[in-house]
Amino acid sequence: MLRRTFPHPLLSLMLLLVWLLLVNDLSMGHVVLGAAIGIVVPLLTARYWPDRPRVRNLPAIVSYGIIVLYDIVVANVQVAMIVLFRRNDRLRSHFVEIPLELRTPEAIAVLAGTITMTPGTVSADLSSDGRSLLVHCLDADSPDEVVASIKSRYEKRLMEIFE
Amino acid sequence: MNHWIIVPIVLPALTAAFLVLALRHDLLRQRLVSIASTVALLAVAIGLVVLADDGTTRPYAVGDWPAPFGIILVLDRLSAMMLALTAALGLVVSIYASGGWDTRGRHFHALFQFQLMGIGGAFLTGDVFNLFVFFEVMLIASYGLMLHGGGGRRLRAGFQYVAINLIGSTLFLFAVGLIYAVTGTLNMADLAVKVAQVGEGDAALLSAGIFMLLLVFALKAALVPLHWWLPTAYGAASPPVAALFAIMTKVGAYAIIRVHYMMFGDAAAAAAPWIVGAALVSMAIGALGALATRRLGDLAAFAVVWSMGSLLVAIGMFDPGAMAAALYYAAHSTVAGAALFLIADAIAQRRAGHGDALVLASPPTQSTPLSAAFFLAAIAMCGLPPLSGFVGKLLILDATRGPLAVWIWGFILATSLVTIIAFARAGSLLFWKSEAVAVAGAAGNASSPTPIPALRRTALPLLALLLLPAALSGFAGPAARYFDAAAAQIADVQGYVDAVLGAGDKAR
Amino acid sequence: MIATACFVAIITVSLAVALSVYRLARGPDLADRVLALDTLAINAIALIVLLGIWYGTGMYFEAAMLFAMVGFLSTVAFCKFRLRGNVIE
Amino acid sequence: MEFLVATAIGALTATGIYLTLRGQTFPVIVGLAFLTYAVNLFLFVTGRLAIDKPPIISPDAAAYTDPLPQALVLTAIVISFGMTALIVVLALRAFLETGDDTVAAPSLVEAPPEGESPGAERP
Amino acid sequence: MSIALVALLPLAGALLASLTIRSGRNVCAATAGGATALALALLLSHAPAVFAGEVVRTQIDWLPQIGLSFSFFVDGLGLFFAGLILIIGLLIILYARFYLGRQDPMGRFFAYLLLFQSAMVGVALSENVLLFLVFWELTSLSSFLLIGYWRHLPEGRQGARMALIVTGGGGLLLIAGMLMLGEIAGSYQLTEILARGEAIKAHPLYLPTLLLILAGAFTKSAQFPFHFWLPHAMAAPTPVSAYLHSATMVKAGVFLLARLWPALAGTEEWFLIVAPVGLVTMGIAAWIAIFKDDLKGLLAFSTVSHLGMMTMLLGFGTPLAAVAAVFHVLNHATFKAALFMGAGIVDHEAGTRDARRLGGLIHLMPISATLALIATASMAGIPLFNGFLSKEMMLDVAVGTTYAGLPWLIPAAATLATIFSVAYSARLAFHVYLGPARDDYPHKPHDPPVGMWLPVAVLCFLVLAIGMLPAMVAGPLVELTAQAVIGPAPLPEYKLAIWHGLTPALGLSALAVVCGGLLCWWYAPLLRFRLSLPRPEAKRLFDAAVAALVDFSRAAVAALHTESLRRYAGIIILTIVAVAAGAYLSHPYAPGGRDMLPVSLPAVVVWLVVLAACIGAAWLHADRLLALIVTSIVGLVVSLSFLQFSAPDLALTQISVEVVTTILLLLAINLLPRRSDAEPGLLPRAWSGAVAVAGGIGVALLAFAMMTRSLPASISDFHLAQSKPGGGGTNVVNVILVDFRGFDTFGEIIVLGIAALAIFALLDSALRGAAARRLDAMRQKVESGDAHPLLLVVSTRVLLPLTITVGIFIFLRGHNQPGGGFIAGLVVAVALITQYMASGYVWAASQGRIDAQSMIGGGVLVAGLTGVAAWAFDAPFLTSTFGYVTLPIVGTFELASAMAFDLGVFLAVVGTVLLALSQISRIEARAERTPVPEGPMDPALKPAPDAAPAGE
Amino acid sequence: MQLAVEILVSALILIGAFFLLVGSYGLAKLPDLMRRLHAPTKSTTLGIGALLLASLAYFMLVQGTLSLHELLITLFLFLTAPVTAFMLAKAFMLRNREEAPQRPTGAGRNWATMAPADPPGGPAPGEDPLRK
Ligand code: NA
Ligand code: NA
Repeated sequence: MLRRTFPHPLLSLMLLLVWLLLVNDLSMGHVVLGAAIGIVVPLLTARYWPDRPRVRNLPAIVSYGIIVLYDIVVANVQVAMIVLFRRNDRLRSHFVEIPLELRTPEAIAVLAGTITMTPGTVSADLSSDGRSLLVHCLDADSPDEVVASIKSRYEKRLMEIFE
Repeated sequence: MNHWIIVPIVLPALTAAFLVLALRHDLLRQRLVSIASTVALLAVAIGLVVLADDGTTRPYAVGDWPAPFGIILVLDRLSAMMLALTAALGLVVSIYASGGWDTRGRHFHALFQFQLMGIGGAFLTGDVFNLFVFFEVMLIASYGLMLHGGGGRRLRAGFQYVAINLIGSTLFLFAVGLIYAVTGTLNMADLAVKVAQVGEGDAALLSAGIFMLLLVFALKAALVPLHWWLPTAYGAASPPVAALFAIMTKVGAYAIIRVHYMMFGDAAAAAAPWIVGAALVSMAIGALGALATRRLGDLAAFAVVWSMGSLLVAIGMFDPGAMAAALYYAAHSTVAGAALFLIADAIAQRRAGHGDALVLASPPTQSTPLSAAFFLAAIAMCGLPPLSGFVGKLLILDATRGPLAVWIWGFILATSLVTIIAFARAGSLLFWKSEAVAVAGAAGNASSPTPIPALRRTALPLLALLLLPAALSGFAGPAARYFDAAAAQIADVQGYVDAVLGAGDKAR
Repeated sequence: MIATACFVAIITVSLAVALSVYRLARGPDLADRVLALDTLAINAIALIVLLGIWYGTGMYFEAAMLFAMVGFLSTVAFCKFRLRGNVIE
Repeated sequence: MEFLVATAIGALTATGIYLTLRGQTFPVIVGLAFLTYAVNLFLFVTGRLAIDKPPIISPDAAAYTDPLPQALVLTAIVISFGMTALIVVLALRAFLETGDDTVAAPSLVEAPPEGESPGAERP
Repeated sequence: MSIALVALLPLAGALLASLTIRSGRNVCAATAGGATALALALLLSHAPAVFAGEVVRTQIDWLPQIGLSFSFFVDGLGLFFAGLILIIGLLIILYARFYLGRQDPMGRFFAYLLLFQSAMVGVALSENVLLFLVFWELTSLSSFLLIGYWRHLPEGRQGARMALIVTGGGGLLLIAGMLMLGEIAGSYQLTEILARGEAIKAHPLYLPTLLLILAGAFTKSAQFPFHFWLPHAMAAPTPVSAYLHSATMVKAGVFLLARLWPALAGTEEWFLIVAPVGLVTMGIAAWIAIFKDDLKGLLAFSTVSHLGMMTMLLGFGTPLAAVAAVFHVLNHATFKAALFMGAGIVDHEAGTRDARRLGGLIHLMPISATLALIATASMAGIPLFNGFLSKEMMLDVAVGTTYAGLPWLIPAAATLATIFSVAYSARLAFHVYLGPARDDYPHKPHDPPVGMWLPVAVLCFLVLAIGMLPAMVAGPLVELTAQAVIGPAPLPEYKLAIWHGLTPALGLSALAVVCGGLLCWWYAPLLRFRLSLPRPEAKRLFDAAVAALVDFSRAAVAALHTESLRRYAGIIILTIVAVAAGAYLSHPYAPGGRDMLPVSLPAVVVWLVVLAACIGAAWLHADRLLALIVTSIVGLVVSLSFLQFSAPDLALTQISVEVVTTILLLLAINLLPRRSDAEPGLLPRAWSGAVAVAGGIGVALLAFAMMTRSLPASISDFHLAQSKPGGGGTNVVNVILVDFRGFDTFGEIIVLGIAALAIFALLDSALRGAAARRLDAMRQKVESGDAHPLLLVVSTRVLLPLTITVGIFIFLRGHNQPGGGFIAGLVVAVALITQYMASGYVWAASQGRIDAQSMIGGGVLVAGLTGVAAWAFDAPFLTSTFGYVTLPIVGTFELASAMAFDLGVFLAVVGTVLLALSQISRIEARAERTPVPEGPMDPALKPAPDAAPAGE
Repeated sequence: MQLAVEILVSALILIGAFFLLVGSYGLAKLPDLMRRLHAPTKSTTLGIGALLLASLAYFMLVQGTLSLHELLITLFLFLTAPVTAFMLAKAFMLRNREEAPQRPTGAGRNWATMAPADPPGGPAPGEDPLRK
């Protein structure tokens, strides 16, 4: 019963939060309304998101988030430097292939997103069997280092969260 | 407030919505509901005519917001009469289309009801922008209906029809914008007041707006040189739809009366000779086109251009006497035009392999009743006695005064002759020559009998459409009394303004 | 001080707009143009946020949100079109 | 500022007209879209230009811009959206039916081609 | 009333006859005859009164506003004409019963004939000239039907058409003439018009009025130069020819001249126009008649000639001539109807009407031939037959008439015409009935059944009776009629008698008989002479004129209606620009005094972007995708401008509409050609460019002029003031949309709904017929196999609940802050469309099962019923109400009926967008040839069998 | 305090504007699409993020009104920016195969974008297949 009412408690919580952010108002009325939305909307949309993964490891999520945020800021500064001060013909850009151990689509998506938002890398494609991720590096000396850092820094943590 | 006033808008709208919501898989019930609703609409419209005939101008404040701040509907003799005409035509066409045309595409009846709603709204509203909205409702429904049944010719013609009307809609907004920018109001009665008070320096802008708006209406009324779309669209539309469209051109004419003749008055008076001039050319082009075309449907379409020319001549005189004639002619030409389209369809369906093409062919089956119907419709359209076209022509000729009279008479009579020639040629090709071919060819080849659609299913609406011109002619006296009264009410702009703006006193 | 910062920022973002338009005009690939369009949408969001701060109003927030949504969707639609032809298949 | 807005509206109108006068469906549709932008802006500025005076009643607001043209434009945007959607589909449909993307229609005075019987449809 | 019945009874008979034909031919003919006889009896019942000098009248209002009424009157002329019509009609009905063959539809024939009879009687008895016009045109119409009765004869159709065009055209001119006459006289009542003759003749508009009326009369009575139609009308069955083209219809023109004689005749203009027209017609037609081999052709031209004579007599304008005219009308009716019927008998019996193949019929069908010879003698003007008497009177009058200062002109010409008249009569007698018997007839002729010759005999009896005892038989009638024609003036001295003494007229008459006989004697050399003369064939001229008119109309329409949208739109836009400029420039203008806003850098940048987009679109529009991108930019910029200029609601709407439009156009481009063809030539481009620039400059000027002047007092002040207290919302734009002008919004969502329904209907039919074949043959050039990119799928799944939450937010706050049902609807629709885009239509539709059509219908219904609900409180449609509700924990919140309305808007919008987009996608699926993966992320990304299932 | 707040807000505004400019500059400057992708997807996100933080700070600290909804836009952008880049990269690689990478190692399959070849024959959409 409870499970059917809250197909995804985390999503419900997120929607409540989103609602409160939207209305900019922490009054009781809006909390109630937000909670209602948090219940109803996931119910309405559940069919569009079958096989929702269950994520349980909250601390892992938080630490992952902090790492990524930090990386994003650093990445932006790095990219800004490259854009502003590096001549185009000095850029050592290339594609690298990252073999994936993750299997959950959501997890792969998070990894790909993280890669795009972090230093000098953009996720460009997946292999059609979903076992490899194609990543473009703006400026990297060694492709292998990039692969290794991605796998250790992000994929390992995501494995903990999702699988 | 008399809530019946808004029923001609709300009833078809809700009917259409209901058809879409609940009955879209059940054509039989769709027909029943659609026809029943249209019968009710006709009853209400007739009731409104009776109501309006006491001479009172009745405003209806939608949302209970006082004029000029909210949207006001206005029932007077003019709008009541146009509503009744719409409902009558609508009923005939919906019955006719239920004979089989409605199976040729989806949502015919819903689109049809929405179309009635749009037309009704255009006739009732007393607000310029709301008029735009109802024009759009009417137009988009007409696009759907015009394309009903598909086919290459119809689709290509449809694109032109839609594109040209979109230009017209754009122009409408430019014009309304200019007028609002100078007067600060959208309510027609309020406009009548404000336009007279507009400052000297604003006159150029206002007048540009007024004349642009006139062109919008003239486009709808198919006034030359804005008429191009009509033969293309009406000729290509499925016949019942073309028949319904006979009222749509009248919306343009109505709007010129309501907005330009009534509300803008002196500010629009300069347009009068131009309207008359353009209308005369319309008559010439309509008549020549009728003679030139090679399909009965196209002939009917050009005949509509011609009749719109006659109508706009009368309107363009901007004179109460001529206005009464114009109203009569509007009623007449709507019915006659619609009858022609339906008969063209009835003939086309019974000429195997030739449709309504004006070529030598074997005769339509059931040619006797068909030829009689065609003859009557043609008489009505050409303005020959004893049907309403003759009375309408007499009224217009009688009302013509002033320096342009010679031209007007000359054009009306000369183009009448050309349309007579056109219809005589068409009729003799369809019914006489064709029988000759049949007689000659009967011996040689025993043609395989094609299944003949029963005329019975469509006889009732056809008969009704042919009886209407007869009735309009036979009861010309009472009808003209109504139209005279309507024209007098139209001329009494102050009465309209008082009735509408006076309603604002009891602001909540 | 905030007003000055806003003013400077608005001019900066205007420059960014101009640069994006340059890329949009140059192309060469469709993807370049779409990327430029997406960037333009982001620049527009920036302008909206700056206007909000400038006038001290929260009225423009939803517009910024919708711009973000629209920029995303348009980009995806164009890419999907290039990839598959049919956008909704 | 008024000059910029007026000329921009004029440029949109001119582009719209120019494209509407092309010979194939798609440019005509784009042209009509440009005309729509132009007229919506035109209608909007009938309330004159005002900055930071949105017509949302609040105690701190000193003045409001004219809300009525905004409401009218909103209606106009929605309506023209419906119209655009329809004409696009119509262009598509006509192309699918006839294999031709031009905007010309068949002649009204030439004799109907043999075998084609335009009015001979049967319900 | 009973007079009206005289005209209406035949009409009733027409209806009855077409019904009773089922009971047999005799019943049908009896019905027709009965109706006619009844009408005749009714008419004659008024005869005593009329002879006593009364005028019997009746009047029923029809259209009093312009003076059109059902008013009939019987005076001498009316009685005479109506009687003539009905009596001959009766005879014709009898004759036709036997004349028509088994295969001829008799019901239709009698219906047409009685319709015509009714119209004719109406012409004779109308007192109101407008009513007269009604009947006048009806005679043209019914004769059109009668002439074309034999539908298989091409001559019948052509003759009918020609008759209709000529007489109908004349009728149109007559309408003008009668209206002017009524205008001059101040009444449309004949009695009043006739009483004001002097005033009419003195009026400056007399001459145009006269010309118009004469045009009507001359066309109807086939007067030169309109004489050509009558012979071609002879394709009609003989009873028709006899009735219409001898006795009645063609005399309507003469009747009209007689009827209006007091009002119009007697002036110099009248004499100078009418008399020579009659005279020329009389001569030319008689000359042509001599050479007609077809009996009916001969009789037809003879009729034209005699009509010319009557016209001439009336044209003299003297009372005596009018008496002669009246008398001749009577005489001509008797002998000519007899002759027509006789010709019909010949045709019927001998199988031909060709004089060259006939001769000596007196030996084979003695009764018929004798009767025909009697009538022929009358036509030739032989004494003892009635034709002689009126011809004598005519010649007598002619001798006394001077034209153009030449006293001999008219007598000489009239005599010449009389000579011709004798000649063709002699030819008819000697070449057809007399002479040796022949045996080469197509059929062996016999005298017909009595029913066919009896009517002829009756007429011949009249011919003889009048011819011998004119004063006794015809005297009173002629006197009565002539008096009615000339009006209040006293009748002149005249005597109806065979012998008037040795007058010049008698000499001329004798001369005519002798010369005419000689001409007939010398027929062969005369024919050679005739063939050597140029013979302008009037029919060919007429046909050429009609053909030229048709060609002209086709050329004109082909030149104007090119069916080119470019031209149509160009002309329309040019007209708009010209009219707006004209209106603007012809009125005073003062520059506005409103302070302008300062220019800012972002504004300039944005402005430049717009200009660049415009130039880009015009320049590069051939690449449709590029054109679409440029359009999107403009949409973005327009939306930003709305935001900048204090219109957040507009910005939200514009931007959300923009994205849906973009997706829609992308869907369309995929099936349409990717590029537009090259434009043909520089000139068309330059031309449209010029139109565009003119339009653009005009709009810019208007916009600038508008923005730089101060706002007038606007009704929106009320909206601002009442928004919160009256509408319960602080977002004035939204309150306007859902409340003050909620009716606009009601219409607006209906527009959307209709658009979706129309799109659905259009595309639904694309799955059949030519479109479906084209779709099937189309191959999607799919290049990438990744239909549902994983990243996209996952992100849209997360975004969906978020976006819907945003949609709810926008919906709920709309009344007070930017937002509302419309924008919320678009946001939610877009969120759903995103699912379709990412995960595929099939999969997403199967997950959602949203019934878009029901949403549209439901939305409109909800909005409409919200409006209707107000009726329960006796408030007008869409009257809104709102209140504040306080609940524990939740607190106080506002509930407004406008929200229910907005919900309707929301539903309609979502339904519309989903229906439109999904329908196109459905069509595209048809064009798809490579298999599309059903749903997202399959097959590879579905958890492999060895992997643990995700989630649970 | 007031000054600090103002400095904070101003700094965030300027940082945001700076990154936005860098993003667009990179878009204009970098030589090919794959490299151009890096600049706007990252910089603009951070740029907008900074601006939104500025807005948040401004309304909370200067105006004294609660305004957290800026976070939503940031959230939205973070959710969508990688997808945008991903889709653009795919669209680009499809048409520029010479610049695209070799097939993935180890697997029997190609990159998803490249997976199937064109279907055999047939005209492209937009051409009229029935008119030959
Ligand atoms: Na748009
Ligand atoms: Na709205």
